Amino acid sequence: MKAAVLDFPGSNCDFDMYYALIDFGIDAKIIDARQSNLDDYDAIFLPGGFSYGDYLRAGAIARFAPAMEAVKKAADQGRFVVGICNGFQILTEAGLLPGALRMNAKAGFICDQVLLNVENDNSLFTKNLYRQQLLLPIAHAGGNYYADQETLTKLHANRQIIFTYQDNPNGSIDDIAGIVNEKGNVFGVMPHPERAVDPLLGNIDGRPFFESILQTSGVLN
Amino acid sequence: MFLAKIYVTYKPSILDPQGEVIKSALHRLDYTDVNSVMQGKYFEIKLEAKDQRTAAKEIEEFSDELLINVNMETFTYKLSEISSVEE
Amino acid sequence: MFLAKIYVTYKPSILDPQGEVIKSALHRLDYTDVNSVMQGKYFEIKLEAKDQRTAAKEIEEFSDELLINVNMETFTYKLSEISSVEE
Amino acid sequence: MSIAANPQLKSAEEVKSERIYAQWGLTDQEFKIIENEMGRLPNYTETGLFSAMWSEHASYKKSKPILKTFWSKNERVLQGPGEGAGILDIGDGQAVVFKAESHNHPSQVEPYQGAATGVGGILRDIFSMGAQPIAVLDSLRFSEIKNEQTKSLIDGVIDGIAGYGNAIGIPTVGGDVAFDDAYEGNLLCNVMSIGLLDHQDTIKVGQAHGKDNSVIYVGAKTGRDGINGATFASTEFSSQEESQRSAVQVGDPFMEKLVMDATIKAVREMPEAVIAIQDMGAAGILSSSSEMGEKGGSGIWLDLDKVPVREKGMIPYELMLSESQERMLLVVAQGREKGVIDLYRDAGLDAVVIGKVTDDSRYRLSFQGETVADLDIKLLTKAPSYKLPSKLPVHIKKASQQQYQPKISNPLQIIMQILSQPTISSKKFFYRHFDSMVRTDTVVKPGGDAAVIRIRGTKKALSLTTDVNGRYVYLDPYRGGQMAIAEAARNVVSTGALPIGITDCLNFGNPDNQEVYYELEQSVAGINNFAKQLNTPVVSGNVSLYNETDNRAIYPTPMIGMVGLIRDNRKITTINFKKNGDLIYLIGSTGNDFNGSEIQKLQTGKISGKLFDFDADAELNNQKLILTAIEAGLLKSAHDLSEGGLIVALLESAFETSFAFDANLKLDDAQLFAETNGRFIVTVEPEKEPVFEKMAGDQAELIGRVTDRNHFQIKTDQSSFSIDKEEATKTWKNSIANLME
Ligand SMILES: Nc1ncnc2c1ncn2[C@@H]1O[C@H](COP(=O)(O)OP(=O)(O)O)[C@@H](O)[C@H]1O
Ligand SMILES: [Mg+2]
Repeated sequence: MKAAVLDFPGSNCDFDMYYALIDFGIDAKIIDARQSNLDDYDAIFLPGGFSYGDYLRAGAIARFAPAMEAVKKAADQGRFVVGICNGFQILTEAGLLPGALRMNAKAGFICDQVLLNVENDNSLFTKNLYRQQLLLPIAHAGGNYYADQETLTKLHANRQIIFTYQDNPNGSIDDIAGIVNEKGNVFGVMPHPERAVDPLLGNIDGRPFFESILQTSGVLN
Repeated sequence: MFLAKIYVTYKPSILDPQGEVIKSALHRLDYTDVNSVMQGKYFEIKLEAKDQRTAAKEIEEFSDELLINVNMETFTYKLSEISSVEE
Repeated sequence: MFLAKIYVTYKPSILDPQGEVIKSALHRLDYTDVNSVMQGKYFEIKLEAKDQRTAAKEIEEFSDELLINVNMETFTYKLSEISSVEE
Repeated sequence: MSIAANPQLKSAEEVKSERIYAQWGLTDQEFKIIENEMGRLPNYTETGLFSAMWSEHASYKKSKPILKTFWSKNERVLQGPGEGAGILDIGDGQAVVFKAESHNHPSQVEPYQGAATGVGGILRDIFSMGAQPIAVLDSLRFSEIKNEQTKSLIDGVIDGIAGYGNAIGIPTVGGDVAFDDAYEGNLLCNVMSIGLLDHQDTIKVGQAHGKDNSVIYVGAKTGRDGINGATFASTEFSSQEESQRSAVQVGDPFMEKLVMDATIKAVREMPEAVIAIQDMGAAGILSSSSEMGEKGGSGIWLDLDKVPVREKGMIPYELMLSESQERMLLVVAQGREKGVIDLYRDAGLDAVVIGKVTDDSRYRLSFQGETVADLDIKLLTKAPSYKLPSKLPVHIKKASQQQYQPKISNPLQIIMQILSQPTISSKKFFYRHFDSMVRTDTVVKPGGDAAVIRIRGTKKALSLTTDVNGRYVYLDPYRGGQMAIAEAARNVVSTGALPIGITDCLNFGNPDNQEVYYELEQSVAGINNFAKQLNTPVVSGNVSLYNETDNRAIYPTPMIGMVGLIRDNRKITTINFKKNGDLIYLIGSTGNDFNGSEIQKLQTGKISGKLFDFDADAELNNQKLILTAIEAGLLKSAHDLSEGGLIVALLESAFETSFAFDANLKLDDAQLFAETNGRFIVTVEPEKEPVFEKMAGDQAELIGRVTDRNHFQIKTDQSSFSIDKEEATKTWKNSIANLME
């Protein structure tokens, strides 16, 4: 399976994502987000970081990067699109995922590990989760998810909410940590599964996430 | 040349986390008369345009497109003509 | 009750990295008529005070103390009386 | 503002007769030297250049005689002091690059930007050597947390470090914080950065070689940031607008990330084209260009009209001294400019040829078609240096020779009080704001003794720490210096790493005060003494003097940043207890060492008396034992003892685990808090008891066992008591947050 990791100016988790993908034998490449053709890739990852400095609003400027047209196309075609942290922020700004991410309710950047509840273990991204809870790293200042009531109702009804926080660290509405789009192929999440794949670093709770992707795409079974 | 002053605020229904933080800080500093705080953004943008109407149109367009997130924010603005030499 | 609208901007010669990046983004979106962008902060604060003068004094005080960074920023404000029921 | 609106520049004669130079910090004596050496009067611009280059900050004129004494050579040293950063060989062609820097004054004045630009500056020092930065640490000192002002300073500094480091994507993995009223009005904000060079042959140093090679300016545009502080503004600019102006430097981590990535790429892809790199730090274009020229034995010519500017009407003085951030100066081989410039432009950055390397040893500046400065580059860069007189501080001369004897009637209560001291309690309030995991190489995160960063693609890892206890140094600069580096080494050793080198930040008061100079001299001697014994050369560092308020100096605080090398990442050891039933050993013997300790401060409100002894042999032997035992796979955990003593270290080993302990100590109650150096606690699986005890001999003493209970059980020669784990943990965890409320 071929994966592109987009590198926006200011992205800083692009290599982390790249190494995680490589670790699972996925043929990954870091692609400059100024490039506009992503037809070759089965999956596109928007990594964490501070695209364009997160100036104005996180993700606000990145959504106009040339690659985003190609990301939309991939999303429409049902390929995987995954946004982690800043990537999630970009996907909401671009309208590929509903809602928005505001600054944390208690101001300031938080780096920690938090318990997540798996709300939907049947999504393309969570098929391989064999547990109800995961411990994953977070590192963000603007992870406070917001959606209006109508959107929330829909998210719940369609089981688009994939992860919620056990102890809400940022004020997100309904404790939401990660969601998918209606079709289920675009996923955004604030915590960092790519930071939790290497036993040497002491946490491998991110692994089932990558395994799910591989399983869904038929590489693993 | 035109000068646009653009004010961005959260939509009324949306809780403004930063505003809340500032309100509590003001209360801690004994400014307990403060009832509510909303923090928004303020832009001063200078642009060339052939006339005020064109400038206004452009401003409304790029504010919606870039400066605000339409899911949660709104904006108002004031536009004035300024002389080009002015810094 | 009073409503204060407070506008915070950088002092001249202070670097405004946000403004620069937003300007380039606008240029990339073909708004090449834009000459300069300054991003500041905007506050709407409601407070009780016995009269306009007291309110003004309080606002100036806490703006200097908390809302702005006196080393780098300045502020202007507008103050108006509003009826308490108004939201 | 156009140039015509500028105030009339003073003539050379006026600069002399009105003693303008003195307002800029040059002494009459120094001005005379300049005049004599030049054979004419320096003009306005030239005087400005000298005032900046001959300042303590740029020239180290008052500290140089001391810095020269640092021991900085051994088999690993590839680059010692004098360049952007020091470099040590770590095998396989790889090298580690590191340096520390202080941003005390800027952070006191404007905490967010001061701390942020401190991080930005130290990162530039690292990547200007061609290295990829891999970690940042921060060493902070504040007054006690008691008023809103301290709180906002603390918040500002934390947010500034976070705001810059997190955004640029280099993990902040460790540091240290302490609180004492000695830092009232003078907080310390020191940052250290570590970089990795994969190929030693791509090391870049800041030495301009080769006539006609180009000087290229890259990065942010130049504005009037940080120009020579208040005197300039008040004497030269009086208009309304100018008094409104601010010289605060604002950091732009986004810009720096682009500059960093492009610079590393340039070095990797065009190593022969890029001849030299230097970041623009203090005294901006001036110091970077003149130092590169001087070190390369060359001259420099710059055309100031080419400098990218953010503001109109800047005069040469301002262009040269501006401290705008995120700028670098490159020397690029003649004919290769385009490739380098294109690389930066592709990243959206300014890159402009602004001058040339010459072979005439002159430092020349053109501005609007005129030569505005023409100086001997050696004269400009080599300020006279001063060996200042020193004097034993009165407080040391008069100090009581007795050790303080703590009065412990209720040990449990004292333990809880000690745990709630901000200097002792958990520092998570600080480090939770720092992204410590980005780059996914952080094996040991903040909260342990030292941070550990693995080196991808190898079995190696680096262990990193910053340490110094200013109270010790105050009571005895020499021993305090020894203890600072000893503590750093203990932290590194606890993770299983061999200490290989250090950097420092020498934070002191006014060196013209003979007692301060004594502290400086003696603490460096102490650091040096133990650095040699540890075989950890001093490869870089930084000096921050004049840390005083109302003539009261801070505690002398020579911060030590240490790097250790772990050869096999499977051997990395952490402080946490691992298993119920493991045996707990105390390594090293405990004395009645209380002067300068946390318990003395707690019980008497101050520190006093003669500092307790430092036993260098015990320190070295115990460290060696830890390393040997880790190497042999005998230790499940290791933690060094420092502030707060044995009881604090024991509790810390359990707080973040599901375990507790039973300890049976052949010590009196007071000794729970003694701060004797050279000690560790380690845990060993019961099966390994004989092997370990044989190896350790009388260096180790079995003092207890790991339990899985919800309380700690402690027995001393005098008492027996238990501590509720939940309550103790809460006290330790929440103390700083509670004080900051
Ligand atoms: N300012 C800081 N920034 C990041 N981490 C810090 C800071 N201060 C302390 N820490 C971390 O907290 C832990 C405990 O620090 P400290 O009490 O100074 O340790 P020690 O006494 O072993 O030197 C260490 O892992 C350290 O890196
Ligand atoms: Mg320690």
